[in-house]
Amino acid sequence: MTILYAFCAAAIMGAALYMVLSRNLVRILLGLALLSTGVNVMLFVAGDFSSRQPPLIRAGEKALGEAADPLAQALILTAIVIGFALTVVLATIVVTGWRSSGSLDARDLDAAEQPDDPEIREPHAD
Amino acid sequence: MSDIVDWLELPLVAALALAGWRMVRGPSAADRFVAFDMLTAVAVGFAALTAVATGRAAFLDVALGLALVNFVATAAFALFLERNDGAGE
Amino acid sequence: MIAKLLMALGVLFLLIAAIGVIRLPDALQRMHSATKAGTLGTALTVAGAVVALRGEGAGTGALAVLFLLVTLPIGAQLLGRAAYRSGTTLKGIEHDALADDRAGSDTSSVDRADRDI
Amino acid sequence: MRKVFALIALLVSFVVDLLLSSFAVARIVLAPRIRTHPAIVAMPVRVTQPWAIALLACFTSLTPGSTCLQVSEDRRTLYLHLLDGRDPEASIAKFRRVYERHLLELER
Amino acid sequence: MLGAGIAALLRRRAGVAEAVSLTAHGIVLVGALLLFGRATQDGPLAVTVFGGWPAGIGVGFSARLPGAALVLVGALIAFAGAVFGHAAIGPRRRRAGYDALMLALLAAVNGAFLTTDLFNLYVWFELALLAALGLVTLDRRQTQIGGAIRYAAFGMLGATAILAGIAILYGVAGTLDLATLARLLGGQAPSVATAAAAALLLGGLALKSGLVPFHVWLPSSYAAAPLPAAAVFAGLLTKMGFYALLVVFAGVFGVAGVSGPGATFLTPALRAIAAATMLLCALSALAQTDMRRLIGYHVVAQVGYMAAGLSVATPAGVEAAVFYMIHSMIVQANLFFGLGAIHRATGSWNLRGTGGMIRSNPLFAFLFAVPMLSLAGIPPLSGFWAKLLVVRGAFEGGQAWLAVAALVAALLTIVSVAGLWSEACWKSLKGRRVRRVPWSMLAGMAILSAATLAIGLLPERVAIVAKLSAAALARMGGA
Amino acid sequence: MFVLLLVALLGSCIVPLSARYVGKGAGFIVALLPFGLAAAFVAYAPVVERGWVRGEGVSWAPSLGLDLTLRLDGFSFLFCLLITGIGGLVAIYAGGYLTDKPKAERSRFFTLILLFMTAMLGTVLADNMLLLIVFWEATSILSFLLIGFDSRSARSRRAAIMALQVTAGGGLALVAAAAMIAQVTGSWSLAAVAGNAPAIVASPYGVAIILCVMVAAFTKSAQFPFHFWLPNAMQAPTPASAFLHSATMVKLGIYLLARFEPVIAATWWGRTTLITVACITMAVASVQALRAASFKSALAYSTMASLGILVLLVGLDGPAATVAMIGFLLAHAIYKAALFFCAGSVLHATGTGTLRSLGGLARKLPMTAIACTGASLSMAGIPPFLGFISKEFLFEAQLESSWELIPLAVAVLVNAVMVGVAGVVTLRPFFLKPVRPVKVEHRESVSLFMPPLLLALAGLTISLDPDWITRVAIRPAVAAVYGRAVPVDVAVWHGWTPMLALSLVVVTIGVAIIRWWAPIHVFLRDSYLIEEIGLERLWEMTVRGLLRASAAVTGWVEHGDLRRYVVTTAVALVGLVLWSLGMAGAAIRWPVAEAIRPAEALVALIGVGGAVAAVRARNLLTTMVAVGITGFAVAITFMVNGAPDLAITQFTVEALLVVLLTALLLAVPLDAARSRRPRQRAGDAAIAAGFAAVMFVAMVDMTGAGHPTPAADWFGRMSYVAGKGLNVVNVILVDFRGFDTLGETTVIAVAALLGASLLRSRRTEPQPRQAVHYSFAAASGPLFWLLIVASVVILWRGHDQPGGGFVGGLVAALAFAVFALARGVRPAEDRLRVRPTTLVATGLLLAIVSGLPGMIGGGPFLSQLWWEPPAGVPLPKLGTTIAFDLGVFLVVLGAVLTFLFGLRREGAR
Ligand code: NA
Ligand code: NA
Repeated sequence: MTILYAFCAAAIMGAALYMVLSRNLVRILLGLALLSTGVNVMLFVAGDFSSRQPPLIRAGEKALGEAADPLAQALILTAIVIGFALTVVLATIVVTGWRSSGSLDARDLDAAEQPDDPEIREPHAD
Repeated sequence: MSDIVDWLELPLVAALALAGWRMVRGPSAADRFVAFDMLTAVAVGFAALTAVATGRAAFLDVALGLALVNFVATAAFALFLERNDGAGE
Repeated sequence: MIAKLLMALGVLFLLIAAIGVIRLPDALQRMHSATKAGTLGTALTVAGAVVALRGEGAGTGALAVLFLLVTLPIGAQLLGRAAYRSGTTLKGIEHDALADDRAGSDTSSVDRADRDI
Repeated sequence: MRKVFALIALLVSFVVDLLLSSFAVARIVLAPRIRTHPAIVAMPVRVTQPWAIALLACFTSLTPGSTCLQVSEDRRTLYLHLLDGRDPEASIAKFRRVYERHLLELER
Repeated sequence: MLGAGIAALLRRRAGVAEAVSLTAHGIVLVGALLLFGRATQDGPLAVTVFGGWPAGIGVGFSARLPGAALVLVGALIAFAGAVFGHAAIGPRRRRAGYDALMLALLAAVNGAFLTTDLFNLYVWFELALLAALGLVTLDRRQTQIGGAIRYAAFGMLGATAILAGIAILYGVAGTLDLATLARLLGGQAPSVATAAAAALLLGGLALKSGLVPFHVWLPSSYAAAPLPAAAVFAGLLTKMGFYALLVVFAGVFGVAGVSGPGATFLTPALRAIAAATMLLCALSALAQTDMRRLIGYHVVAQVGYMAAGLSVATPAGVEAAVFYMIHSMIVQANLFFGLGAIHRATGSWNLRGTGGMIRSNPLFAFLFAVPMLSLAGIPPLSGFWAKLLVVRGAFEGGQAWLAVAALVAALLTIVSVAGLWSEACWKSLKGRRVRRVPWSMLAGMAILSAATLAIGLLPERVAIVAKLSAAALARMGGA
Repeated sequence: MFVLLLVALLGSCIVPLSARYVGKGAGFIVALLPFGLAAAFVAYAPVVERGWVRGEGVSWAPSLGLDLTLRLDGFSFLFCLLITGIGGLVAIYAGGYLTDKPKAERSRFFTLILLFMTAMLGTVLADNMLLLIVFWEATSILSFLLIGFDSRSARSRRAAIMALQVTAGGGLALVAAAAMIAQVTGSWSLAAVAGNAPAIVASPYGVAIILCVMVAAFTKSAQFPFHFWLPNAMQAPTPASAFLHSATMVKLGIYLLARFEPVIAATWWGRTTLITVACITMAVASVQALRAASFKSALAYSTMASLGILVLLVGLDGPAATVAMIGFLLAHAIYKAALFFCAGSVLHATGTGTLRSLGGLARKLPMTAIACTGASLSMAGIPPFLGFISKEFLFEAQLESSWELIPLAVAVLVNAVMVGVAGVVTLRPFFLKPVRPVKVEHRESVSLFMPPLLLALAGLTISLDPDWITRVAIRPAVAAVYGRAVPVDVAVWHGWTPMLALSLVVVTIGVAIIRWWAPIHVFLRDSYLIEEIGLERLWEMTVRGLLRASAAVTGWVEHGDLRRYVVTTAVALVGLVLWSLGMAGAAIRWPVAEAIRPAEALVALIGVGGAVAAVRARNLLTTMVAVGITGFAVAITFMVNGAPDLAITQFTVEALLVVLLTALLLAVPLDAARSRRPRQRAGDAAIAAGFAAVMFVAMVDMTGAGHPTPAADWFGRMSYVAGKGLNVVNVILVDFRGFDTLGETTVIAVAALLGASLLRSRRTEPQPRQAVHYSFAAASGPLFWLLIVASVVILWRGHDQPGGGFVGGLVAALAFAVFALARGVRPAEDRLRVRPTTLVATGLLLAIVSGLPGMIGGGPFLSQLWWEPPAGVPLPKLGTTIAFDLGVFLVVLGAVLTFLFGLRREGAR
């Protein structure tokens, strides 16, 4: 089972990387989201999941019996939320970029990337 | 109890696969979202079965959570669809 | 035993619903299978689970089912109208009252209302 | 008291209808060849309260084989998509019988 | 300390925000001083585990030496940035959350410098990434958005590599505490898993710190940020990545320790990366006419020097890296301040559009000369000692070619810096009046220039800190 | 001695301020400092005379090897005298020269000159090589600033940059040499170098050390092939040229070579190299000196030639060479400074420096003419001037050394050229008739003619009465350089010697050159060949080539295609991992085979299928949906493996992503046509596959190593006992690793801030909206409350059951999402009443504050406190964790809503 999960994590990450290599910004965004999912699975594989019992202490007991690795779960939980936040932020940036440039092509990111013309006055810092 | 759960999981996986297939294949966006609904139902089923397998009612919380959140996703999908004529292939 | 039966039935319905999602010809028809046969399947499975857990989590389970019952039809209506509006192909439709009426009455109020979402 | 009975009757008939139509859909789905006769029909409604209309729309949508697509702007008509629309009148009559009857009762 | 920083997130009204921000930065600075004092007195093992759990279990902050010193430097830079920002950041940007983002960034950097936990480090990296993104996109200009997308994409890629490395280490060791990890891994022969984890961490952190070939996103992102933020990026962000490299490789894997070859096998790769970074980026800087990109490339090149120190894999090398880091944080932030001042005075980011600073703003010219000369490694400024330590470390470590690369890059830097000076300060600006630089900008620069001078004239203090840091890192797992 | 340096340093900063207040006399005031220092050094004369080497060591930065050890031996002493003496004259001269400049500029010039003087003193006094480098580089920088002093002129700037490039580059070579020497000898002391010469030469760094020293010296002393910066450096104001570029700074290279002579001489090739370089330099400089059109550049080339002679003398063996070197050093410094002063006076008075257009100035600048004549006679080596003596020594050294004819021939030729140049620069401007009348703008002033006159006089008096200087300076200097005392006999007349014959030859040729200077000059100027082989051009081409290379590298690296960046990064990453695996050379450990649970395996594979589908999809919606399938499958995988918390969170996140990303997709075109060519796709696939493969291998080995879970086990044991919670995951999140969570919460808060910033404005969105759908609108109210209640329950139970602040917040956000979807963003915002960002801020503050009470009892931040109701009282347990979780809840809610409202608005546009 571990090998299978390892395979899945690796495959998801590979597919995600392929998407990130694309030139469409939304695909890149989705690829990054997928990548974080893949890493989460990886963290999951890193934890001990030999038991299917949730890490919830049964009412009346003092300590956790046989259960899945709670620490790994806590880490993944954090990672999920962070990945979510990043995905959403990136989505927002992509939308803003689309609004201002009208392009989703990563190659157009650098329209203004050439050494800028000294004549172009940038607005002053207020 | 977990013996039957092991067996019942299989058709559920099949259902998951079928829903997933429809979700990916489309052909129209509406098809995908219909499949998404299906996916939710299957996931709730999984939650129930896991609860039985482990003997922990905690997994029913997951089912509840799923039911709660998924409706919102469906609604978002629907609104998306109304807005985006000819979405899909 | 009851639990097993309920769960088996539930899973069966879920499977059938999934098959319907694959086999039925267009999105609206698939929806009949997905949202609704799914409802029954889910409800039965959860009920079976609650029975199997000897009532533990009954409240949660009931809530879940209740919530599904509330939301699924609304979701279905939303999706259905959206699917219809988005012009999805309707295979072998025999009669379209809505199309007839739409030709007459204007439904643009909805469109206008949608602008804000 | 009458309303309570109406409510119970509504729920019971709903559950029965749910089961029946689920089986109906199952039959269609599992048939060797898929043969459906979808149709969109207009169903004039008699309930007037908004919540009642909403409930009617929900119930018709919950049962397999039919989905409410839209409530007309004058709240007089439900547009229903039927999986088996060979006999729209019969279907509408069924919804009247199973749901709207009880809803009217509740509404009063 | 962090609390004070984050609490200011609340205030979003422009006027109040600045006051709060300045106060918070001041508090952080004082806190950092106290912390540094504790780190040098109590010895390197003053650990506070949050929540009061035993060390190695909870997430803790440790007043370890390199970290505590870097927090102090970081706080100094941030404080100078806040002073500098008085004139550079207007109400529009403040309303957009500039102060809160800066404080969050500072919190992230401090968190990373102090944490005792590998996963916690990752969390801080993400926080820094987001805060930096916020600062990059503050004005929502087209260039900024483009830079932000690239920044975000690379930030997430780097974070993924880091998290994957962390996952593997957790899988192997079952713990995330740095010291415990060091104890477990430091002396071990490498396994496939640890080798992969080391490489992933190296790659991810190299990306964060902008080492070649992972550096491409950096100069343009820096050019996109509003100025005091770019300065803080230059001073803190890449160094955060490098600090993590230091902790992971010198600390956890113990490359420079006596005990063991945790990942010594990776040092040749790091060496190649370091040399490539120094040379390529110093070279790239030559042709830049946008001053921010010019300095941006130097920022990267400087990280190359630090990496060179680390890659020598001896205590002397690590010492050099720490010294270099302290020096370069201050200098690079100050350089960006200088650019901001030039922009304020001449209205241009482009070298061709600048000039005349030495005649119109002689005090500025002096304040700017300090970091410039220091960047070029001119004695007796801090950069000279830093480069000297790297060169000496390279010779001691038997990596003479690395020293040669460092010196060649230094020559390129001198060439580039001389050009910058000549264009911005000497050349006269025809047909346009050069404005005066506001006092707050000069004050911000003065703080950092004074620090550079102080390090340059009294390098012993910093050298001792660097030496102790190297020692602390080397026995991270052995204590 | 250290005190003297300190005085010099402080003085350089303070004294020039006087120039801001005093007009013409400023130079005299400023000159007090160098003269004072000179006097102080002279006081050391008896010490130095006895051959004592005096060091004053102050440990400064021992970790770096830096101490402030100074050494005053004869050689340093000679330099110190020159530096301070000429420095004083330069100050006086500059006072006159810069009268027409603004006061601030003058003051700055004095500062630079005095700082330079200090740096020079430091360089020659330093025993610690680091200290030497500090001062050495300082001279380079000050030279840079002085050459570019007239910064409005592009030529000045260019010359300054070129000088800096060359000399600072040489400085880096010196750094390398010093570091290597320290590596070999373990000491940074210059004095220790001579003693360790065999060890240094024998070390693997030996060759490198010598080469580096040579490079440093050659760059500083303008030796071939680094000579070209010196003529350009004449852009500096003349006082600076006189001081830096003839009398003192350029001699630092000689100083260095002389100090390293024992090491250089210990190799078979060291001397040869020095002599070869010197000869080439002399030859090149001679030709150029004749070509030079301007007064200053003729002097500059002759300086270069003189430096060549000095290098030659360092290279020659035997004591006579050393004596000659010292003598020539002294003579040259004196006469060349004087000549520069004269050149400056001419330039200052006439505004032109071209030799051919000058003439007849002797009448208008008589004192200058006298000084110039005196200095030129010395330069030409005409008795009884000092230059004659030094030339005699030079030829003696040549004849005595073991070297053959070529250097001698070159030396003769060079000296002849010097005679020629000396004649030309004196006769043409001052005594010959001008082609056109020369307009003289100023009369000569005292401060302008006094310094050269004094120097010219010095050249005469020293040679006529050499005893004092021989005893005090020359003999100790020779002893210091040669290593032991050498009898030195300085006198004008040595009798009829071969040297005298050579001198005669030199003078004869020189006179011939003076006679036919014009045709030679014109011939050389027209020579295209010399122009072409100019190394200056080569250097410039190199620099330009570097610029081009830089532009090329930048263009190549920063092509602007994000895809290629990512490709580079990914390839590098995969390559790094592969390389690491290869180097580690460990075998893969396979985990113990376990039974495959088919259903779970299939779920996981469906996840992979989703990922693959996402890759293949050409439509963004499909891609999103496929990514969602993977998310779902992963969530189910978490669930069936005992992670309900993860499952809930993942499901919720997926649902929210749907809500948010559909808003994004509404705004953008859905079609994602292929943007990569087939070959690119194949390459990308290979990269992705490689990445997946290494990840897989790493994970397999990781699981094969077994799963030690020390921390996790501890948490399991302590969760309830110490953390009062049944849900171990939640206890870890809010308590054990609460700090992680705090950081993560801050991440979300910052994300919210960012979203608010990016999606700000556009608050005035048109029209209140009606129901999207009848039933939906009708149900949204109850649904909203249902979700809110659910979220609170989830939040509350989180500590014991799956749930917690995160999920709670997410669900609450969904409640608003329902409302926003059903009725529009505006009503939802109204329902929220406060702004989402306020929620975020409040939440964050709450989370932080919740960590504070624990500190009251002296515990660290985030120590959680619990209050448990007394037994039997039906109250729930309360803890600060609840406040913490509530904070998280609010932050998540606020953040999600920020994006929800903003993005849905964005999508609606
Ligand atoms: Na960074
Ligand atoms: Na000699």
